[in-house]
Amino acid sequence: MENTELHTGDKSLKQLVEKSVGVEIQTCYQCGKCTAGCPLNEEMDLMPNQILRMLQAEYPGYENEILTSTSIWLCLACDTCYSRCPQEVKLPHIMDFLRQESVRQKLVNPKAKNILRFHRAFLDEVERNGKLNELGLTIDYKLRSMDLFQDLQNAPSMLLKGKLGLIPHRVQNPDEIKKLFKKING
Amino acid sequence: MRIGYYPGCSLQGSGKEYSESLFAVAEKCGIVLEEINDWNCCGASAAHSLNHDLSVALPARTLALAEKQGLEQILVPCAACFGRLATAQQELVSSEPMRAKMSDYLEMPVKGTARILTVFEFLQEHIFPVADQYIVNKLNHKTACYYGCLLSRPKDLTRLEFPEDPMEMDAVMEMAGATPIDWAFKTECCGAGLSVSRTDIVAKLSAKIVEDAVSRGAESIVVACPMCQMNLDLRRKEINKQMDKGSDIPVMFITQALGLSMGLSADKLGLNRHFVSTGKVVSCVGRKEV
Amino acid sequence: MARIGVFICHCGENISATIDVEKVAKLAGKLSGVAYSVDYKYMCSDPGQTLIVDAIKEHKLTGIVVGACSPRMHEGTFRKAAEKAGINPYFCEMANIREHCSWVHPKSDETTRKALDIVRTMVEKVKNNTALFPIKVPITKTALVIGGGIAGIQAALDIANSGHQVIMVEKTPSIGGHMSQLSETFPTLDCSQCILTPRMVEVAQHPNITLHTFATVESVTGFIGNFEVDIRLKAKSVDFEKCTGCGSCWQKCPSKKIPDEFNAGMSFRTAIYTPFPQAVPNKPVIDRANCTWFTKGGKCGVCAKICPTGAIDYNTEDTILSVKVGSIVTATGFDIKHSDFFPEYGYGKHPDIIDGLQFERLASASGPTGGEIRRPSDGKEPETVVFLACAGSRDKAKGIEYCSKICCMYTAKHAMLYKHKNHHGKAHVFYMDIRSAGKSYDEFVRRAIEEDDVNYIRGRVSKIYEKNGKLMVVGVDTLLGAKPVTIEADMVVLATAVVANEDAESVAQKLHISYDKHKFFAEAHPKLKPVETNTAGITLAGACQSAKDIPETVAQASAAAAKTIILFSGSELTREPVVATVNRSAAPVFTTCTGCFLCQEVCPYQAIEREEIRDRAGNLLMNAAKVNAGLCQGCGTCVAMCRNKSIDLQGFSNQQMLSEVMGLLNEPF
Amino acid sequence: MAEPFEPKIVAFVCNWCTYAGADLAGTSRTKYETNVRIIRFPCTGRIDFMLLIKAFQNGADGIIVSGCHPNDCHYTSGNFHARRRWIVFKSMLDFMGFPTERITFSWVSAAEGKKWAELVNETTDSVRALGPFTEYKNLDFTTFNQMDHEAIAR
Repeated sequence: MENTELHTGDKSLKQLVEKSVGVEIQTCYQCGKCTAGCPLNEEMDLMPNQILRMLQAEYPGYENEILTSTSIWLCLACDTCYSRCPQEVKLPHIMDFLRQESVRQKLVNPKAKNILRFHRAFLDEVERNGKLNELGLTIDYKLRSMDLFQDLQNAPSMLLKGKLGLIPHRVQNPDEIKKLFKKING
Repeated sequence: MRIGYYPGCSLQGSGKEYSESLFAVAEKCGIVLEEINDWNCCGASAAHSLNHDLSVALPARTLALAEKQGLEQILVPCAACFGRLATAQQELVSSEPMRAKMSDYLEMPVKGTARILTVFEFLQEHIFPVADQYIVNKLNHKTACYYGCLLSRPKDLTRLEFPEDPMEMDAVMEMAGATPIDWAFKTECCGAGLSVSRTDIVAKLSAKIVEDAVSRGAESIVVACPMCQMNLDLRRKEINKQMDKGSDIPVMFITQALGLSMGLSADKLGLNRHFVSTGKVVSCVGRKEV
Repeated sequence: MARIGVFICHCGENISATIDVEKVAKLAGKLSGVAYSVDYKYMCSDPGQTLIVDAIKEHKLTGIVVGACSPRMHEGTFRKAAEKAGINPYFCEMANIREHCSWVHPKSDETTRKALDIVRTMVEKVKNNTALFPIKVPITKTALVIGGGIAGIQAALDIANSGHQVIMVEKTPSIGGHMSQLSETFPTLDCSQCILTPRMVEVAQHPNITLHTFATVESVTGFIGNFEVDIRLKAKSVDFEKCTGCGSCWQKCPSKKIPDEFNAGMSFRTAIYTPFPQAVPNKPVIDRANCTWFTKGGKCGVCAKICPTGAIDYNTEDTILSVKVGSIVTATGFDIKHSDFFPEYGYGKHPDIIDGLQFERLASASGPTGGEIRRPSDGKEPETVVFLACAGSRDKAKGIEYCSKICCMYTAKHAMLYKHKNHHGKAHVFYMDIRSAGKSYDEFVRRAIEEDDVNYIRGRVSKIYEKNGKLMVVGVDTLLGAKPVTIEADMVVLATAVVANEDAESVAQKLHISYDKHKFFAEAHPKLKPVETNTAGITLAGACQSAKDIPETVAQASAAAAKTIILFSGSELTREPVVATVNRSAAPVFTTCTGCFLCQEVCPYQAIEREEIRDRAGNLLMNAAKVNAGLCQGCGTCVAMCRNKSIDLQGFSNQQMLSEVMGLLNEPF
Repeated sequence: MAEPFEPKIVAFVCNWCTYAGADLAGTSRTKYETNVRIIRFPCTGRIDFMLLIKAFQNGADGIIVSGCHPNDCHYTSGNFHARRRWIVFKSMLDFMGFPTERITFSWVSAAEGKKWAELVNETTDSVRALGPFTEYKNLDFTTFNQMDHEAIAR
């Protein structure tokens, strides 16, 4: 997977997925088993097998539809689809790529923004300390999502039960991690 | 042989009792776990969702440090961390360019050859052979062993014999004197990574799991993943709203259950840190057989 | 000194339109060794052939080259003409100046030059030809049929009815195979046993058929027309001469809890048993692995005590029977995957998730429920049944990427049978594609959908689990925009994949026939030799080759029988003499073969044998390769492999091929 | 200007696939370059690669070796043996500095008349571009040929 070096250029989304994830989209024969077993199928706007079919068909407008879907953000990477797929299509890896591409092309669905905010808050926390501090993450995420009241009732009892630390855990030299992030993000 | 240990962030925070109970059991059995010096976060689902290289680089740093420390096997109890470390390892081992790239990012060599143990493998290989002599209590109750996603799938990483119906924890619970039930949601997903951002979904998915376990007569749910534990325990209020009839079934870590059977105190095992009281299970000790 | 005749054909204008045939004939006449050269309008016509015959006689020609069409067209014609003129037919070669020259190039000097090159090449070859004689092989006119299912039965009856002897070997205690387990057959819904049992009886009573049940093939040696086969007759523990088939023994047998193979494990049988009431032969055998007498060292003995004719003999042993046969029909059948093959469907732990054969037994009047569709767990009539097509088939991840071919049809049949017997029940079929390309097949599927109201859902099932006594079938309807659907079923029938028998590989290795990666036996040519194997004299019938339904199996079995009858129609077998030979010469050299046996390793036909060369005193001097001309098919791979040219191929010898190359490239003018 | 160079190309083909494929090209009247001459073998497995050297010695400029596609061999496995031996033989030729680009190894089935024509045309073009193969022709092989001839005849 070499996705950091990707340039969309004249390559179709299907070709990009195939190159970066190393799967052959055409191997999917649309049996729908991925969708059948997906724990989030009730929540998704595009079903997993539909996303694959749209990548196969490459009709105009489909790429946009895929990258603006909420499905790609809802995917939990639980691997149920892949583990049962008769054609061994690595759908969770495809979903990873589609999320990254969706961010890159600034097509993230507004309904999925909170999920993206959470991921970003998470990575920022890791970038700061090298380790995750759930309290820091929660505060950071709440500020980003402006969803201040959710989980508010849980925090004090978590503190009480010793599950949230007030003093953040850190790697010995946080700058080392910051440097790593910088190198990768370019 | 030395056993390296990667706690991961959860086990220092919301999943503290997992590490407490793991250490308590290990100590009881005379096993020393050697923490990887200066380990860092695995990146969890955030990293692989947003940046593939980062999702390899973060675990790679930890693996490189473990190598530096001379650790040939590493226990990773957290299911999510295990998934990330094992996936990154797979990429490192199978691709020389990836190894080169990561060594360059990290400014230290990384091979990714250490053996990464799941908590099941650790229990099987290190606790099972000696456990008999330490087990003093029978946990006489029906329990549902819940494996979730990341300890079951993909099977080339988790190395389970029956990935759709794993029996590893069932065997431990049987040894601890409990009666594991046969149920349908052993390996279904609880919603894990969406815990904070889409609590509604997590509640729905987790409710299905709790409901199935309870409807088949389980009196406890046993887990090996801090995400699963947090979702099923901390989110119980939301879960109960999704169910016809709420449930107060306790959700504990496999190591806590094992510790109880070894006569360790509830305190030492972190059983007081739960949101849903574990009192019922604690009181099962010495109860009549079921 | 060679005296070659060259005959250039105009083929009407097919050749002469682009090639200056007269020039070719004229120049060919000047080639060294060519004694006569001529062109003619139609060489293959009667006058053309007469021209050749007369020229051979008149000019005392030793060999001829016919510059005309492809040897695939008329080589036989001209060889016959040569023979008629009194020379060995293998002194005739074709120069293909039509397909390879006049038809593919424009009229030009270059095209004419190429035609002459082609003629010259063959002239050089024919100079090095030798007289060859068709190989005659004697034939043992007895056929061995391995397997007593419908394929074996059909092949055996056809061969036996043509007047030839047949030996049939069946590994289970009765013939009948899987077809005897089926309830009704598609697309006619006629009862399987009603059409099969008369055939089974016919086999048993046929004067030309010797039936060995409870027997397996131990080893096969020899070659077409002359196989030697060892058959292992497993110890039956029952003397069939004395046994009357009264059944007292199995009625009294105390070991009653052995899963019954015939009912696909849904009922029990005894240790001494006949597999089913219509079994042929209808006499019991003792299953020693499950008999108390054998497992507990001489305890029990009830059957021996009860037998009115004293037919039980615990002391019989396996015996080996050696037979000679001329041909072998391989009809060893197939197996299916069982529900324990499917992790996502519960590893077979739910009794009400059954496979197709189990459903056949449930639907069969002779089955464990007397033909009533009742679910195995509690015997209740299921109100909702879900059928899963492609269970394990077309599933690369499970190692079975092929289509099992019969499931679409039998699933439609199952759904139909269920609806016929349980009018108020609901039948759902999950499918990926409906493959019903047979006579009246698609109509049959439509009938299931239209008349019997079977709900066909296009999509696969991800998981099945049990909840409150129901089986939750978690699938998807891809025709409704990939809508997830969960059906609460009382019973699930998996149309599991057709696979090769467990012992298919060892059978193939005993027979020296090839098999594919799924252990299905390989035909000699996928289109033009679908019945033959690469080992001459061994044919295939039925599902041991690939999944097949009954009509296809029967057709192939009759084809295999026809191949056998063709072979048996002559007193001797005549084969083209294009075979390899290993050189031999007088003592003390004997042969230049060094006995490295590289040839043996590459030979696809096991045609290379070891010959011990001994002196007069009988001392072993060396081991040399020797070609069995009966087995050799003439590919010549051994020749290219041989390190010191000790092995050569008749008709394509080293000298001939070298002469062709030299002749082609060295233009004399 | 001199006439364009017309290479001599010898095709070593198997009887069952490529020879029949070339026949099909004929019956379908598919036109192709006249430069190729076919030598028929029962199977590519029969082809002794020393004959290729012989052909080059005697004036061939290019060679085609073609048989049944993998798994389609009339004799089950002859084409696999040919391919294996070709791999070894080619590496030896490469080692000796022989211009192996003058040898085309291909599969043409009995149904691929068109592919045969294309193969001939492409090979002719590429060998034409390479120019005449003179290295071997310039050597005096008279004595050597004689010896070899006899050896093979024996």
